[in-house]
Amino acid sequence: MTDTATVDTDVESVEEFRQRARTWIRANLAPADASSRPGPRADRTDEEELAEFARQRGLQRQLFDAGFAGIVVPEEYGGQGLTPAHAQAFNEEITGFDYPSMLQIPNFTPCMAVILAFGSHEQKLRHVPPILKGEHYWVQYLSEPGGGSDAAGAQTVATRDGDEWLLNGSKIWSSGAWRADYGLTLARTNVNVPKHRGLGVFLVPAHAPGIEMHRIEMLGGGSEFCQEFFVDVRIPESERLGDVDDGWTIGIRWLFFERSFALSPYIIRPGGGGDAFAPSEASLVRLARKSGQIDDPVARDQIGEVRADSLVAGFAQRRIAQGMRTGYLNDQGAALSRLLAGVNGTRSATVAFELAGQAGVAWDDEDDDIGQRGVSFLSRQAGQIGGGTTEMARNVISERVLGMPRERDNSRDMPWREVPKGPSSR
Amino acid sequence: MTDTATVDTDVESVEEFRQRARTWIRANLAPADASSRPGPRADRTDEEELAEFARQRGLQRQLFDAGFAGIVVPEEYGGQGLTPAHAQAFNEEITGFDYPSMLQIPNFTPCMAVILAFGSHEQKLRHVPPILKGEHYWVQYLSEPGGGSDAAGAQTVATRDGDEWLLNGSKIWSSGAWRADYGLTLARTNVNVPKHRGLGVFLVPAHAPGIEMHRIEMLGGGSEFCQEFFVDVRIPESERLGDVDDGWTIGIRWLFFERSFALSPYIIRPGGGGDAFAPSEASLVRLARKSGQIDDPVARDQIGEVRADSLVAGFAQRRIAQGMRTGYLNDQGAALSRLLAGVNGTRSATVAFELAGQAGVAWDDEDDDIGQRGVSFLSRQAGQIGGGTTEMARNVISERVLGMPRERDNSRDMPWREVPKGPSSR
Amino acid sequence: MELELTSDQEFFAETTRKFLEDKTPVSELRAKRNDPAGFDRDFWVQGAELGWTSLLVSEEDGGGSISGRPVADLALVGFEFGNHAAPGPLVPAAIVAGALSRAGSDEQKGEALGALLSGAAIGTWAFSEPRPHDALGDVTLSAEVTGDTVRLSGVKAPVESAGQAEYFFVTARTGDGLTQVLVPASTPGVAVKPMHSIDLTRRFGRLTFDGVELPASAVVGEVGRAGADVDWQTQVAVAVELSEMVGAMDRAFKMTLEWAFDRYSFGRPLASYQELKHRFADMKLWLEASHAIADGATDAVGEARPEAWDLLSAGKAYVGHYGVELMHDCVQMHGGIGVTFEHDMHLYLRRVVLGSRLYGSVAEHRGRLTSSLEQKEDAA
Amino acid sequence: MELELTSDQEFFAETTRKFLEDKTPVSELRAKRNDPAGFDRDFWVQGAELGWTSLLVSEEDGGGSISGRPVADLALVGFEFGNHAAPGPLVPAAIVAGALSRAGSDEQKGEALGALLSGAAIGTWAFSEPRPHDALGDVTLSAEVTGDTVRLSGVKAPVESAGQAEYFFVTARTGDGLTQVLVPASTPGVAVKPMHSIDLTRRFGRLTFDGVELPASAVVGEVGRAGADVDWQTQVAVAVELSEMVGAMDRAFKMTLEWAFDRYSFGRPLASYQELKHRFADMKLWLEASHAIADGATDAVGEARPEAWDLLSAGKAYVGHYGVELMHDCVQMHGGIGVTFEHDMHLYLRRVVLGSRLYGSVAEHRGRLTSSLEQKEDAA
Repeated sequence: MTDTATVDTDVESVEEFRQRARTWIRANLAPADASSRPGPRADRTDEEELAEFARQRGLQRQLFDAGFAGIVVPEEYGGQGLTPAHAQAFNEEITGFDYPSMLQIPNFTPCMAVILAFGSHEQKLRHVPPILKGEHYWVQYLSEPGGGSDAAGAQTVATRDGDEWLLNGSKIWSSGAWRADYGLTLARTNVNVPKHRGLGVFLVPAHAPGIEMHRIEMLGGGSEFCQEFFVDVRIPESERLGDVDDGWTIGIRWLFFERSFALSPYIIRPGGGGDAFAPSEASLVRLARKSGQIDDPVARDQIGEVRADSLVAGFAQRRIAQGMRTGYLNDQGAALSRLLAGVNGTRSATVAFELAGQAGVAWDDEDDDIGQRGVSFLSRQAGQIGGGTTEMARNVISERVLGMPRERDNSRDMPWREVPKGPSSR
Repeated sequence: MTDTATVDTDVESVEEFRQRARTWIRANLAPADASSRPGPRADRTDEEELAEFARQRGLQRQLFDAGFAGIVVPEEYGGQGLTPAHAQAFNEEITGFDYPSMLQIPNFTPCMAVILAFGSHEQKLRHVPPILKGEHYWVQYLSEPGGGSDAAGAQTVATRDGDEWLLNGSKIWSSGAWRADYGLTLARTNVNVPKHRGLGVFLVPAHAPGIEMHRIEMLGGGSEFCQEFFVDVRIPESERLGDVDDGWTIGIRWLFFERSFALSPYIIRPGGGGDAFAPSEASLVRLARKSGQIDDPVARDQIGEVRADSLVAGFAQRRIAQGMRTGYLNDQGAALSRLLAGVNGTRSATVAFELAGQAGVAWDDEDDDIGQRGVSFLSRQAGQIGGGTTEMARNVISERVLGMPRERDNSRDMPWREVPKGPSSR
Repeated sequence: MELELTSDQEFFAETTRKFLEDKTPVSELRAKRNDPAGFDRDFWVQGAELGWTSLLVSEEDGGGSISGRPVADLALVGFEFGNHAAPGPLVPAAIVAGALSRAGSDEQKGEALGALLSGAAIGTWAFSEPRPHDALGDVTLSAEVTGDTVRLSGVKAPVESAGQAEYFFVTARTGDGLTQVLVPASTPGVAVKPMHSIDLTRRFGRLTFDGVELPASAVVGEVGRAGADVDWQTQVAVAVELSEMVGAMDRAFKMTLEWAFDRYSFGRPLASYQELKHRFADMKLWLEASHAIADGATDAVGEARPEAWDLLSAGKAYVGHYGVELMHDCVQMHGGIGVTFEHDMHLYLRRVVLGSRLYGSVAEHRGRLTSSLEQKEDAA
Repeated sequence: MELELTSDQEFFAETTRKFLEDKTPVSELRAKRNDPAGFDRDFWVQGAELGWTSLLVSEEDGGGSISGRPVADLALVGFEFGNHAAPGPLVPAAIVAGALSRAGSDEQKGEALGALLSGAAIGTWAFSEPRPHDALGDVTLSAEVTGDTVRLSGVKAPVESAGQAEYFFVTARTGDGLTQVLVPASTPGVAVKPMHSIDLTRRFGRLTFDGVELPASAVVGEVGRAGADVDWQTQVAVAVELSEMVGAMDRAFKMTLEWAFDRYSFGRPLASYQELKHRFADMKLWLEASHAIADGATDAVGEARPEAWDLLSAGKAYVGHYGVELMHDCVQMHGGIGVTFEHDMHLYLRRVVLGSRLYGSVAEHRGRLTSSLEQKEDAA
């Protein structure tokens, strides 16, 4: 682990910290449920989901009280003021144990990461500690209906009204917003300048007056994603980040945090691997055994392929992080991390469906675990769409990492209100 | 076969013709050598290659004398004046028999096809009959070093000098030019207008004075492709096709003929299938048996995949041809045919290499047939490059068939001499 | 779908198309998402009047095709079913009627066939069995004939519209041969259990036959000699299933193509991005090739040509792979809304994914093609 | 290659890089295309002086690593070999020397090891066998020990630089165990036959042992107990082969990236076409991931960690597939010249394709990973 090379010697050493973490984890945390997968679960009712969410808030509070919350967050904001190497050690130690998986993304990153990067001292004092204590859960009010990959094209408008802003418009794909406390919100503060020069980022109570929320049913089941309609939502100027109209400076970083979630030192990531979307390979073996395909060499070949991809991904994610640290890659290298997670997730979902056999399309109750592989397969692309599409990641890699010519952006240099937003006539 | 629906009733019916062809073929042609593959062979010496080529010229003469050469070519130019349905019937009847495979492409199409489409009556009388008799073999002097996919960007210049033109420049990828009689040549007749408006097509003796020829060694072995250097090559005006400076009108059609070779009624295509690049699937079974992999289900899965692709390709090629005939597709639909042949060829070469096992990379004399699969695998992309890249085919399909916006062509509207041909500075 | 249809076929396809647009618009399919049948009985009766169940039935028996090519005509309906994600057991119902017409006794034709043709009764084909016998054509449910009684023991699953059918046409094993039996759903000892499915509109069930006894007159054709009939039924099922998949692919591709022109990103339509353009080019090729092999295989089945199975397997192997890839790429092109229940794309996605597993997986059909090649090689 | 090397490693790699650029430029590789050895002996001697053969050898035995991580140091040389498509039996020669240092008798060390370290003699590893025994680790060549004689019977192929080696380090079977024997090439009964290969610079041969008899003192380590040594040798071979492949991929990617900026089509650089840009993005990911797993697996081997084999198999499965795809995409990006002998791309393509088949195919290593998962699952 070359990471240890970067330890700041003024603070508790990584090894001391690792020992302290190991001792505490084994004394206080239950072993992880082998069958459980990180994040929300489509097969839970809202009540079960909320109960589990509350339990995990408590778990986060335990971590906070024990001095393991916000490992790389400055102490003045409730964190531990340690290094990414410490966070990595913690990830390794907590592997196999219960942790607040539902509180990680987008709460700690991109949301808390953005606040820490661009918030004023007061804003950070106000918002970061409650996040680390599990009291406030943040989601992103970023994407918009019809917005696609062009985040800077946001059509939600913020109009200045004295010390306040009035927000009007609509946001979508806010994952978990229905159970959230705050929404990090990108809105247009000036429609008379090119799109990149008239944006602002606001700290918005998730259910502020004027926000109407609609939950989106996904084809794989579940309705974790939400759409919000803003009608004259009042936000004080003190809850806006950065300089007026300069929100895109924040937006660029925000999208970077989103792409590089798999590398973020702010989240707990057992094992430190990066392919959060992939079902564990061990579960593929169990699946193939139940579906009776484990002895079919074609099935074995596919399981081995997914296993190889997953082992490679762990080292690749570490190399990408190291490369960005050492300057071998610039910050945009994070797009490599996002692309890797996306393609691996799709491939493993496809293999899982292959292994499911006929029970993957029509099944009895006792085969429900197999049938769910068919259901998941229907939304196998989700991991290449959510968190920025893999198409955008490939643009970023070729243009920002390899330095190839940028794609033409017809909306770049004209006042936002004049940008073509659809076919003039067909 | 809905093709028969299109028969012109004034001429010999397809069935009568089929009977006549069957009788003659069985009486006069030897069965095809099962192991032989169409086209030139890297494993033959030039002497063997020339001997086989001479034999096939004789075979073509036999077809001519028997009234089976140029089935859809007008009788006044030595052809039979029949329909594509007759040609298709002949393809079906000759399946499994010896035929002049080395004389088909690019001789009958694109070369003869272009002359028939754009030649004057005199030019057709002069050049078509010798082609049908096997006396003249034509190749394309079309691509240029550094020219890539932009055929209209030709840099070979033709300068008018009285009743003659002086050609200077270089051509490349002329397959079989070393044993050819004529080269169909695209050259720039005017450098002061945009590239599409200053071209000409010339009928050039393959080894005319001033042409120096260099044979290109391919990585898979063999040196069938040539490069020609033109120095003051004199061609009479009477050997130029079409109107002055209007060569691109011909060029567009020429490229169409090149892309649609698999659908051309001018060539003999046993069985009528389209994936000329693919090794036959039966040979894959023989290969897997010898390499000891025939009982490996992974190998069987791959053989089945190639077999499916090949069977599908036969029907797909027929549908594409039918679609172009019925107006379901425009002429540019031929790019679908080219794309299909390219991707199938690459996949089957890859599977062949998989089946070869360790002997595919290092082998004894007795395994030479297996080792050659490794050698062919090295140039597996050839089928996606030669005859127009699959990238160009995808551009054509999306832009000309699906009507999507064209790619930006920076060279389109400026005088050809001002077109950027490389990085100004790096 | 074939490029050159007879005017009768054009009219026939058009009629079913209009009927489905009218009776099962997307709103109706969504409304019926939790309906046990997935469709109303009168929908089925009217469909039967359009000829859905009678195409494979001889004219003497009250059926008849449109073009004299019954399988091709049925494939036209299959295409429209896929194109509209329509509910109802089209394939098994048409096959059961056709099988009765081919091999049924006058008694059976009198009793059941008339009801099936009018849609008054639904007949479905109990053919597939659960693992470990889920390979295409693997039949273990036993039919023992003693005196004038036939006794059925075993399990069939998945069986389409099992919960709605009045008749189960059961393919069973008698020693080394196959026997087919027409079983009224009300027969004692037949247990029907609904199954879950990824499809939104079609329904499947599991049938358990616990020593079910019927009069020998329930046997269709000869005991132990139904092999050829079963092979024909399976060929027709695969052929029509292929057209259903192609119909769903065709719809998804058109929706996505339109989306690419209408949807602007960075002030440009998606259709102007080269990487997306090239994926559309691949999808267009996959779609046309899928049309081609579905029609080619259907022809071969209709004309009982020896290469029919090779072509059917090639179709299932190709469409089962590229069809599913095409659908997922259509989803990807739509971005987030493509993976929502609110967008219609999944109705067609479900149909294609389901079709890729019914009547033999991609891997099974690839394996069959290789075995067939080996036989050719040995024969040569 | 690792991102953070010690200055000693930097210097070491740099030295070998400069040496290869100087001694085996592309022109030299082409000139030696039909040379039976593919390299001059003094090239090898000077390489040995740079440490190529001594990295895995203990200091007492006259060897030594650069960084205290011998396998990682050898992988650095492997990377440069791939990056320059260099000739010579780097992997087997280094392994034979290392194996002698690990298990050899003083006599063997005195006699042979010195010559191998100086490059005066070449030792190669006779491990792989021809089909049907071509699975990784399948050893059938027999070593019978009677009294003070050991008798070898069997075939080894492919053996790298078999025609140039003075010593064959033969891995053989004795009953249930493995035995390794150091065989002078001059030993009567050893037949060497050159093989064809897709590589332009490396050479392979087939060795036949027809009841070859040697003194028992030729056995390295204990009779029938070489299993652990063979496992270590194989791990090192796979690890260094991975770095060779990555070195060749790295070179091809850089060549192609430069080409994309320099080559204009329709008045624009290839690098401005989105579809090509996205393929470059995929290639960049494959390349970085291949670097990462090659280095990760090398670490695990060097530290003899239990997961070493899983990581080696993951590397061979991943790089064996994506590395080959990357090379072919580099060819495609070059167009026609990419498939000519005159262009240099194929030198690196050959190296990667060869590497994808040596020491276990993609399919073999995927199978190993699945078996390993099953064991973990059963243990859990």
